[in-house]
Amino acid sequence: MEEIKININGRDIVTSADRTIMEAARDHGIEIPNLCYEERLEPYGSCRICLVEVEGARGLLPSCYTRVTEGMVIRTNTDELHRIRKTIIELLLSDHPVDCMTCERAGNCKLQDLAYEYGVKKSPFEGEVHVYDILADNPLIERDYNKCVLCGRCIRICREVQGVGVYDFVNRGFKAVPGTPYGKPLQETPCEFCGQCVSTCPTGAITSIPSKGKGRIWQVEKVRTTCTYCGCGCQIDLHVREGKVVEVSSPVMVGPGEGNLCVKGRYGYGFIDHPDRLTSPLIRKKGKLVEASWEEALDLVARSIRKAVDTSGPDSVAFLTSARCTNEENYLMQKLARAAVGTNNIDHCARL
Amino acid sequence: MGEERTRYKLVLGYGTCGIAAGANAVKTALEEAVEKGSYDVDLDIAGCMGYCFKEPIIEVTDRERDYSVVYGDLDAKKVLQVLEEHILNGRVIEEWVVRKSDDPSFGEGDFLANQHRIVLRNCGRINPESIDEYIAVGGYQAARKALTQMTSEEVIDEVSKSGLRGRGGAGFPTGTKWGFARKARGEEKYLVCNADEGDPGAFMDRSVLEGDPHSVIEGMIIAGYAIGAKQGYIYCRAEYPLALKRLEIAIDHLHQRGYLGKGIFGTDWDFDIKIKKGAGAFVCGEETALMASIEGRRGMPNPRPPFPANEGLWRKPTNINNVETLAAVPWIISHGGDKYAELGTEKSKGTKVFCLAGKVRRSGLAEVPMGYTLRQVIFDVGGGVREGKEFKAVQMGGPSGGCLPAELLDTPVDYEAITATGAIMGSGGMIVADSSTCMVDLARYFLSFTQEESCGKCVPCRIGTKRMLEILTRICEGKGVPEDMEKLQTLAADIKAASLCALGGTAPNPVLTTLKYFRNEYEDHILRHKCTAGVCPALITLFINEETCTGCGACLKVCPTGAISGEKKEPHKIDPELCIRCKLCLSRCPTESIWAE
Amino acid sequence: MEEGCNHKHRFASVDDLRPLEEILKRYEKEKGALIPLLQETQEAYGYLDEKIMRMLAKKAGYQLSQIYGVATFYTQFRLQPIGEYLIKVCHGTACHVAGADLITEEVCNQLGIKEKETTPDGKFTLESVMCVGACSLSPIMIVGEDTHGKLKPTAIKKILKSYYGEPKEEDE
Amino acid sequence: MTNSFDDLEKADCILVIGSNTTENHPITGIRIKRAVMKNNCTLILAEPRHIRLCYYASIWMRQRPGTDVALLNGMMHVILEEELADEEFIKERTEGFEEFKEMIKDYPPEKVSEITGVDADTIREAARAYASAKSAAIVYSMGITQHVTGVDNVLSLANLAMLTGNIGREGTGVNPLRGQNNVQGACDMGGLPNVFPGYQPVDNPEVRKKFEKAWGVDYLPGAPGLTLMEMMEGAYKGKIKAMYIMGENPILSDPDIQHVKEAMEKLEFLVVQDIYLTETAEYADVVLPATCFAEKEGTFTNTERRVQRVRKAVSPPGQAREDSWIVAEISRRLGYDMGDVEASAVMKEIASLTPSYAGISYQRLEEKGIQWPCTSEDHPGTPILHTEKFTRGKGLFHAVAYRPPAEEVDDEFPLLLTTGRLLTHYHTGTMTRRIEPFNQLVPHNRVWINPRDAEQYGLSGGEEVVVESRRGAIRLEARVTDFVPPGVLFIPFHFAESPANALTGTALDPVAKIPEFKVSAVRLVVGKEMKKISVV
Repeated sequence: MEEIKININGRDIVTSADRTIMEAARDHGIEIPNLCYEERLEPYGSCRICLVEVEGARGLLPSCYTRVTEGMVIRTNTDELHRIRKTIIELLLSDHPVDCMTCERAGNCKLQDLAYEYGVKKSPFEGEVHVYDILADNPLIERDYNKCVLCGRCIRICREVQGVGVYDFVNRGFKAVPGTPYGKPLQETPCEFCGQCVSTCPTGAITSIPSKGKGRIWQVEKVRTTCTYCGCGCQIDLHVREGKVVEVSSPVMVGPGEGNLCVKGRYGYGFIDHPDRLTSPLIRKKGKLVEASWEEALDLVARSIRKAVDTSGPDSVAFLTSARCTNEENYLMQKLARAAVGTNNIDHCARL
Repeated sequence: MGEERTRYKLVLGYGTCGIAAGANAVKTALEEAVEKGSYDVDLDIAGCMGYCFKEPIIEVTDRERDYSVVYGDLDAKKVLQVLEEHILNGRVIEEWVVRKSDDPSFGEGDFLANQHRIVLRNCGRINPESIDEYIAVGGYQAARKALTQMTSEEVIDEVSKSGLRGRGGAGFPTGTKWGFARKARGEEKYLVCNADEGDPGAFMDRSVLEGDPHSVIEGMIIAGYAIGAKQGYIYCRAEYPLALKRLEIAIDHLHQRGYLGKGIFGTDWDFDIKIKKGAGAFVCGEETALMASIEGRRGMPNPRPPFPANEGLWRKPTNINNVETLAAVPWIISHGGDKYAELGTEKSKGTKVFCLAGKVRRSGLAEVPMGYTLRQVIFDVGGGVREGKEFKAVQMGGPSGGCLPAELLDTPVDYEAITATGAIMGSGGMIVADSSTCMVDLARYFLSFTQEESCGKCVPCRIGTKRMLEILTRICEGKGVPEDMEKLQTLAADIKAASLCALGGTAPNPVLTTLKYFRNEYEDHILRHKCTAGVCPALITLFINEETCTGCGACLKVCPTGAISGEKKEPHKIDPELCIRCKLCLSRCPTESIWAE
Repeated sequence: MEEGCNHKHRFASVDDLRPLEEILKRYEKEKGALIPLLQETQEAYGYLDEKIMRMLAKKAGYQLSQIYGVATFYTQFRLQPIGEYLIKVCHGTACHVAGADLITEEVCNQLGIKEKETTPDGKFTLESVMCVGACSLSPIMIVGEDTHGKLKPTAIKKILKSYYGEPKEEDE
Repeated sequence: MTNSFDDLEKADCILVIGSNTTENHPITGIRIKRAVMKNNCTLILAEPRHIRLCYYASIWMRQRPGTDVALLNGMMHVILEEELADEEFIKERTEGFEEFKEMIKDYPPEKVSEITGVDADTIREAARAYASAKSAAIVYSMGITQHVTGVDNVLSLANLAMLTGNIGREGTGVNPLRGQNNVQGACDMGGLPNVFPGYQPVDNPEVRKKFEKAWGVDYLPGAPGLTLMEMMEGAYKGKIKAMYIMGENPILSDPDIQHVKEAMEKLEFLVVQDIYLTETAEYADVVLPATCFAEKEGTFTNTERRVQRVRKAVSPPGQAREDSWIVAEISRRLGYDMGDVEASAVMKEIASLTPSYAGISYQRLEEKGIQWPCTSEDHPGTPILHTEKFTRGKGLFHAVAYRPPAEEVDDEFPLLLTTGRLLTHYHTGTMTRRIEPFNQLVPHNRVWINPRDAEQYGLSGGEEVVVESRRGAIRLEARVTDFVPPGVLFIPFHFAESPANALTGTALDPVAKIPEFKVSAVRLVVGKEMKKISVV
C-alpha cells in the first residue's frame, strides 16, 4: 500500500493509504473514543462517538469509517468534539438503565468508560425509556435490550464473521432493536451459541449466563492459553477467580482465531472443576477400583510393565499417548516407551 | 389520435390529484357522452397541469381558432354541460373557466402566466402514456443528439455550463457530480433516478413522472451515456402507483422502439432501466440508504466518503440524480447550457418547481426562474393566502427545511439565500401557513415525522430527535419550562453536527427556524400557556356560539366525555372541565358554531 | 368508476405455495430482489406470513433475520393479515395542517378500531401514511384503490358505508 | 496444513472435501465463510451431507460416501481434457506424471458420475473452477482420512494440487484440519510407532544414534511398532500384555467397540491416565488422576503447525498430578531417570533433537505462536510449506485407482452409515457431556434420516429406533432431515449411551491404518421389532 502523510492534532504522521483515520491514529498512540467500532468487523459509523474534524470536509467524519488521504489534516480532540461526544453519551444514558452496581458488565463496559471519561453523571434528557423483557431463553446467552446501544455489533458479528445471521435490527428509529425473526428464542434460530455476540457487545445487553455473578473483570486473573478442543488453536484467556475458571474470552486479533471463539471454546470450561474429576489414584482390588496412594499406584504400574517386559519382551507393552496432551507430555511419553521400556509401540488417536 | 382532425380537443387532467378530486367520474361521463353523441371532439388525457386547486379540470382546445379554455372544479354533470354548451353551442361557460389562452388576466390565468416552465414543459400538455405525443413535441431529440453527435465529456460540459444543481435538495452541481462518476474507476457503473419523493408536502416529482415520464427517462439516457453507466434504476415510491404505471408503460414503449436496450438510437451504446419500488421509508431518499434499499437491505444510510460516485450500488460507481434534475437535462442538451444559465441568479441557475400547498389560495405546481422572491411565488403565482387571511409563514423544504416569516418574503429563490435564512431550498415543498397554524405544533409535527422516519442507526437522530420531540410535545401540552428553548437549541446544534445522514442532520431545522422567527409562540405556550392559533388541545378552550347553535345535538352525540349538554333545539354548552379538546364536535357542527380559543 | 367497491382483494391462503413459487421464479436471477419479492408476496397473500417467509428464506437463499429486518423496516410491509380494504389516511404536512388527525380520529370512531387494527368483520384495516403527494386535495384518505380528497370528518361515515355493497355515491 | 489460516482468505477458490468445517473446526469455518462473503472466493464443496457450508458453496458435489478417489480423478480427467493443467509446474516440480495421466483416462466424468452420484456437468464445473482459479486451496478432514482408502484420498488431493500448481504459494495448498487440539503436536513429538520427534524414522540408524546419545541409553529399537488398531488387535490376541493409555478413550472413539472391550479385558495390565473415570478407565487395573489443560504449562501445536503456549491457570483437584510428573515417576521406577521434566526444559530438549522445532523456545513463544519448521532462533517460522521444493525433492504423482469402501450396502444392511461430530459436543463427550448448558442444548443422540427413507420406515422424527450393523446395535432417537441424502444415515459419536462406534467396522486403510468410520452398512429397525435386538 501506498504511504501517505497526514497530520493528526498537529503531529505529522506517515501511514498507509488503506488505513482509516482511527487505525492510523491508533498506530501512533492516539486513541479516538468509539462505541460501535470493533476490529473484527467492517466499520459501521453509527455511534458518532469517534467523529473527528477533517479540514476541508463537509461536516465531521467518523474516524472508524473514513480512510486517510494524502495531506489530510485531522483534529480528534476539539472542544466541539468533546461537547458532541458528551451529548451523545447523555442521549444514550437517557435510555439506559443505570444499574451499573449489579450489571454483569460493570468495569468492562464501553458505555460506562465513556460516561466516566466525559463526566456524565446523569442524563439531562428525560423521556421515554424502553422496557424490554430480559431474554434468557437458552442456557448460555442472556439478552437485555434495555441496555442496548444499537451499535449493531451483535448483528454484524453474527452475519459478517459467523455467517449465521441470527439477528437483525427489528423495526426502525427509536423502536429499532436487535432481535431474532418473529422474536423466536435463540434455540429456534440457527444460533450456534458461539457467544460471539456476547464477546462484541460493548455494554451489558448481551451477557453469558454461565459466568453471571461469578466475578467482575477486576476480580479475575486472566491467563492466556490455547483452547483445548479442536485443532484450530485459538488463543483464549481463562478468567480465574478463587482458583476457579469462571469465564473464557479470547483476545481480539490475537492468534489464529483472531479473537473469535466457538461454543466449546467459549463455554466448554465447565469440565475443569466438575465433581467427576479424578482426585486420587485408583487401583483395582477384588475387581473394584479403590483409592490408593501415588506411591502404591506408581509402583504397581512400574512393576506390571517390568513384568510384561521381563516375561514377553518390551514389545508386549503398548503406549497410547494423547492428542489432548501437550507436546512436552507426548515427548516424554514416547521417550518413556522408547528409552525406558524399549519399544516403538506408541501411537495415539490421530487416526480417529 | 384519429386521422381526421376534429375541431375540438378535450384533454382531461388525469394525475393523482385529478383522480383524487374525481377525474374518474368525469372521464367516464365524458367517454360515454362522446360515444353516444356526435360531438366534434377527441378525448385525451394528460398529467397534472398544475392547477391542482381546481381539479378535476379539462382543457378544451378549439383547433380552428387556435384557442383554448381550461375548465376547473368539474364533475360528471358539469362536464356534460361543457360538452353541450361549449362544443355544441360554442359558448364558453365563463364561471367555470380557470384560464383562457387569449387572456392571461382572466380567471386564474396569472397562475400560469407568472411561471416559466422548463421541467414542466410537457406536463398537462401531452398524454404521458403516449410516446408519440412526447416525440411530437421534440422528445428524444436531445438523447439522439447526445448519443450521436456529442462525446460524453461534451455532454457533461454542457450540463456544467448550464449551472444545473441537484434539485433533490442539496443543490450539488450536476455536471460536477457526473464528472466524478465518469472519472471513477470501474467498468460497471450505475445511474439511479431518485424518485423517492418523501417530503410531506412535495409532489413535483410525482407530477413530472405522471405527466411527462419520458422527459425523465430521456434525461437518464443522456446521464447514463455521460457517466458511462449501462444500467439505470428508477427508485420510486410505492405510494405513487400511477407514476409507476406510467413509467412502466414508457419503458415498454422505449424497448419497442429500440430507445432502451442494446445499441440504442442506432449507436453501439447499451442502456436499460429497471424500476425499483420503494417500500415506505422516507430515509431512502438519502443516497446511501436508497442504494441499500435497491440492494434489498434495510434502508439505513452509510457514512460518506466513500461517495456513491466511487463506491455505490453493489460497490460500483453510481450516480444518483433526482427526477426534476433529470427532467431538465433534455432541455439543456436541446437548447444549450448557456440558454439555461440565462435564467436564475449568479449561483443558482435555471428554474425550480415548487409545490404550493397549505393555506395558499392556488395550490399546485409552480415553476419559476431562480431568483424570484418567495413573495412572487406565493402571491403572484399562488394567489396569496386562502380566504383572505393573513400570511404567517411559509414552510420550505419539508422536514429538513424551515419556517420563514413574512419579513423574509422578499428572499429570492436561490440555494445560498434560502440556506442563509435557516431553511433549505429542499425539494420544493412550500406549505403556506396562516394565523390558524401553530408554529410550535408545526415544528412538533415535522419532528414527529423525522422521528417516525429515522432509521435508528445513529444515536443523535434516533435518541436526539426523540428527546427534542418530547420537549416540543411537552411545550404543546403546556408543560414546557423556559429552559426548554435553550435545551432545544443546543441539542439541535449537536444533532445537526453529529448525525450520520441528512435526515438527522437537517431534522432540527423546523425547530431552529421556528425558534428563531416565531419565538413568541414558544413563549406563549411556555410562559402564558396559550396557543394563539387555537391548535394545541391542552392550551385551548372550546366554546359554542349560543347565537348560531341550533341545538341539533350532533356535537352532543359525538362528544366522547359527555362534556356537552343542552336540550334539543336549545343552544348547547361545553363543560371545560370535562372537555378533552378532541375537537370532534367542532368538525361535526353543521353551523360552525363551535370555535377554539 | 371502474375501480369501485366491487374491487375485492382475494388473497391466497398461506397453505397455497403456488403464488410464492411463481414469484420466486420470476426473481430467480435478479440480485438484491428481496424487496420486490416481499412486495409481491404481500400482494399475493395480503401480509408476510411467518411460514411463507421461512419458505421464501430457504428457497431464495436469504437469512430469515434479514427478511424480518427488512419487513419491519419498511412501513409497507405487514406481518398480520389485513382487512378487505386498507384505509390509508394521509398525514403529510398539508393534510396535517388541514386536520388529518381529525380524519383518523373519525375513522377510528366510525369503525371502532385503532390505527393498524382491522375491523372484526375483516372489512377494513386502518393505517396512517406519510404524504401521498396530493397535497392540494388535503386532507386525503385512500380506501382500497380509491382516493378521497378534500375530506371533512362528516363525510367519513358515508364513504365507509359505500364499501358495504350499498350503491356508492359520488365523492364530493 | 501446508498453508495457514490466513492463507485461506487469500484463495480465489477453496475446495472443501470431507470436512464439516463449521461444526468441527468452527474458527477455520469462519475463515472459509469470510473468504466467500468478503473476497468472492469460489467455494467448491464435496460432501454427502447438507452442511452449513452448502449455503456458501458455488458448487456442491454430493458424492456417495467412500467415492472420493473417483470424484477427484473425474475432476482431474476434466482438467487434463480441457488443458487446464499447470504444465510448467508439472515439468519443474513433479515426477510420475505420465503414469498418472494414463490412469486418469479411465475416469471420464460420465463414468465417475455413475460411481459417485454427482452430475457429470457439476464435476466439470468444479474442475474448471478449481483449475482456473489464480490460487486454489484444498481443505479436508476426517471425511477424507477415515476410509479404507484414506491414503488414496489424500494422495488424490495431492495429485489435484500438483496438477494445477496449487501448492507452495499463498492461497493454495493441501490443508488437512486436525480433529483434536494437539494431534499435530502428538505426531510431531513422535507419538507414532515409526518415527522419533520431528518425523525422524526409527529405522534410520543415524537417527537412532542421535537419540541414544541424547537420551543416554545404549539401545533404541529400530523396528517400527504397532499402530493403535494393531495394538488393539494385539491385545485381543494376547500379544500385548500391558497397555498404558494416557488421555484417550478408545472404547468410545475406536471402531467396533465390542471388540475393543474384549481386547481390554484380555490385557494382563491396563493403566489409564485421565481426568475422568472414562469408559476405558473402567477396564483399568490402575487409574491415574491427571491434569487438564488449565492446570499445566506446556505447548500445543495447531493444525497449521503453529506451536502455542498452554499456561497453568488453576490447581489440579485433589491429588491429581501433571502428566509429565506421572510419566517421569514411572520412568524413574523403571530405572530411567528423565531428569528435569518442567515444561520449558522439555521444550529445550525437544528443540535440540528436532530440527523443525530447533528455533522454538518458551521465551519466543511468550510473544506469539511459531509455525514450524523453525530451524533456528532467528527463523521466523514457516507459514507455507513446499514453496521451492517438496520434502522429497520433486512432488510425486501417484496413480490412484478407485476402490470401493470395505463394506457396501446389501439387502440385509441396506443403509449407509457415516459418523461425525456435532458443534456443541466434542469427541467422546468426556468433557462436553459434563457441561450442563451443552447437555441442555443437545441432550441426547439422534440418528439423521432423510425424509424419503423415513417415510419408508414410517418415521416422522422424534421416535426411538434401533440402528444395527454386523457388529452391534444401538437405540436412539430419529431426526428426519434432508441434511442427509437418501440412503445415508448420520450418527454423532459423542454419546456413550448410544455409541456410534458400536456400529462401525475395523476395516483399515492399509497404509495409515485408519479405520473406516465414514462408511458402514447398517439397517434400521423400528417398532416392535426393536425389542428383538439387544443394544449396547
